[in-house]
Amino acid sequence: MKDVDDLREGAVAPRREAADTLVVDVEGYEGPLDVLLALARSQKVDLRQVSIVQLARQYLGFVEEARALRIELAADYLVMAAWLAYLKSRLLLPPDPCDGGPTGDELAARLAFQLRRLEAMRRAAADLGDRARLGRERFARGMPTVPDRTRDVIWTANLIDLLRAYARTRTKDEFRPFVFDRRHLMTMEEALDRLRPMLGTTMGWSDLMRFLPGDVLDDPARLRSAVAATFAAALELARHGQVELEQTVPFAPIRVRARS
Amino acid sequence: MTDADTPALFDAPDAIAQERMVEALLFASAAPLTRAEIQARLPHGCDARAALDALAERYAGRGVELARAGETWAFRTAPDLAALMTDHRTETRRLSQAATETLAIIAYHQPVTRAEIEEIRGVSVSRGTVEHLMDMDWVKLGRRRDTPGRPVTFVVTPAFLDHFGLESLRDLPGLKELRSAGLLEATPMEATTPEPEADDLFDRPSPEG
Amino acid sequence: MTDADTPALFDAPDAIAQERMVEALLFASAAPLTRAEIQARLPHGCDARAALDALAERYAGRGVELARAGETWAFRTAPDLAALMTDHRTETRRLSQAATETLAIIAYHQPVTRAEIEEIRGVSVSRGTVEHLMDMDWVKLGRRRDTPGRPVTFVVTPAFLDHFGLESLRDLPGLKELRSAGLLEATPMEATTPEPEADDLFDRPSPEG
Repeated sequence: MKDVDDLREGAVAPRREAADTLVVDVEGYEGPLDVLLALARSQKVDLRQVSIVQLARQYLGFVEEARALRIELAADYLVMAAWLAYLKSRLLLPPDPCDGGPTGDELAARLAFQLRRLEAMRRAAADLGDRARLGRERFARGMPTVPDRTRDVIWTANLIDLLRAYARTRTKDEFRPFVFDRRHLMTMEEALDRLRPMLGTTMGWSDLMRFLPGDVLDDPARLRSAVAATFAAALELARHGQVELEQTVPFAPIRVRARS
Repeated sequence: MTDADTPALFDAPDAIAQERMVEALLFASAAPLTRAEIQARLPHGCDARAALDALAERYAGRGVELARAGETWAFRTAPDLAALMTDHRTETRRLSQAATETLAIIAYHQPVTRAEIEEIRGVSVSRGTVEHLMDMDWVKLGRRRDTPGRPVTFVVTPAFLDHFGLESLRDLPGLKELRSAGLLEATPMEATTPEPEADDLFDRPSPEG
Repeated sequence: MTDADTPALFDAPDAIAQERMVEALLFASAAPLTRAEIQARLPHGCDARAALDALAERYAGRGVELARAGETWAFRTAPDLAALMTDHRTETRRLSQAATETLAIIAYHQPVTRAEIEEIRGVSVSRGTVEHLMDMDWVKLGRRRDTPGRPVTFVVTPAFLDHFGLESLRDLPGLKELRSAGLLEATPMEATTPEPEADDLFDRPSPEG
């Protein structure tokens, strides 16, 4: 640790003198810890050897004087005063074996640490300020060149894009929207309408295929639809108990007869 | 040093120190400086002219040069590095659907005329599309067709093969292969990507850049 | 097909040329550039790191020096020429004692929370102080602390290093002494307290050295 005298400089110096003479000027201090640090310096010892008991006494004297001068002290100054009074008594009295908390020595060490740490940061701040600073001792380029902005566009496509594109162009003609084509279609309703009257006139078993309309046989698409519709119609009639269906083996002709 | 006989109050800095000073002054200055201005800023006994000469020599051929313009001096970056001073950004964009289709048709049918491309695509090909493909060096002019009007034909370039990783155009899969690869199922694609306008040349940049 | 066996389309420029390029780029810029930014501006195949190292060596001791701040690089006038540069000084508003202390605490203790700054200074940090430091681009937010409330932390920036002429946080004045004295800890050092990891943003040991 450097000599306390060169810890602060310039504007800070009058405050140190103020502390030495215990002239109370709360305005100049940044809180109770700052006051304590100033008081600790007045002990003119290395902060590691500072007497916390003496420090507490000094601080309490500082607060007393402020009160005598009717200076409004912020609450944290008073809190610190109360805490230091407590710490002083802990340090002076023999330790209470029943008390599990930190000892007075530990609390004092903690306070001494805080003071040293604050002082170290003050010195670090001063050291930083003393460095060759940009714009004060070191300088940047006076005539920076503003870069021109250019933009390059790289176009990409991959092979799959290309193939898809080609596939798309080549299939455009084949593609047409799906339209339900009713020309070739026989609905189940049509088949039912056809089956019902015919069954009424027929007795006994007959091949279901005999009931197909005659004009479908030479049109495969229409035939397929008519077969499906007639079969579905027969199933529907069977479900309603109007006909019976039979098929002897798989793929054998399906036969139908009306139920009486 | 400068004046050996006349004892100066302070010795002038040596030549290297003077050069350093001029270097720093010129670097940090917001405007070019005249020799007189430099001289005025140097400590007593310095020789701005000698320092400037030494500095110019030191920077000759470097990325930064000491340039004289009339009576003023300034550092400037070497003229041959001008291209480096531009903030160059590259952006990758996907080729538009129209351009890709046109490219594909040229690749599959080359040499192909514009009219043939339009016949296959079923839409007119905007002038910009083929030109863009030629700009990219993926398409070039082939021989004129020996038909009335002698229309120009288009063929793909080696750069095209390179980009698409093809040894030759024979490597392009035929329609049958495209179909078996599922690439001829036009419907899902039609559903997801609407056909762009003919003059909508390029797709917006793809999100991955 | 084209350049399967030829190694590269263009050879990278030689080391001298690369150094010139980096020199020009940095010289032209008032703001520091990161190595990555420089690398991105160089032609393909260049090695920004090697060029920076060569350049730093070339400029060592000159009136203008290549200064490193964290991962950024910039040319700056040599600090010993400060007296010469008085005309350049920009009158910057003096930082208040509170701001300077706060800055020092952030630099030496980073990442540090507002509560920790207050604990060290013994007073509450007025809202404007940290914001002012952030406005100056000397302080920025670090990661949130993994403690209840997940408080934000503050760290210093490369601009801080640049301003104070520090290559990295390791160069903070007196850092080693403060650390060995235990004054960078949250509590008085105990015999068993392990040395904390240097938790700084800028000088993570890079694998390349």
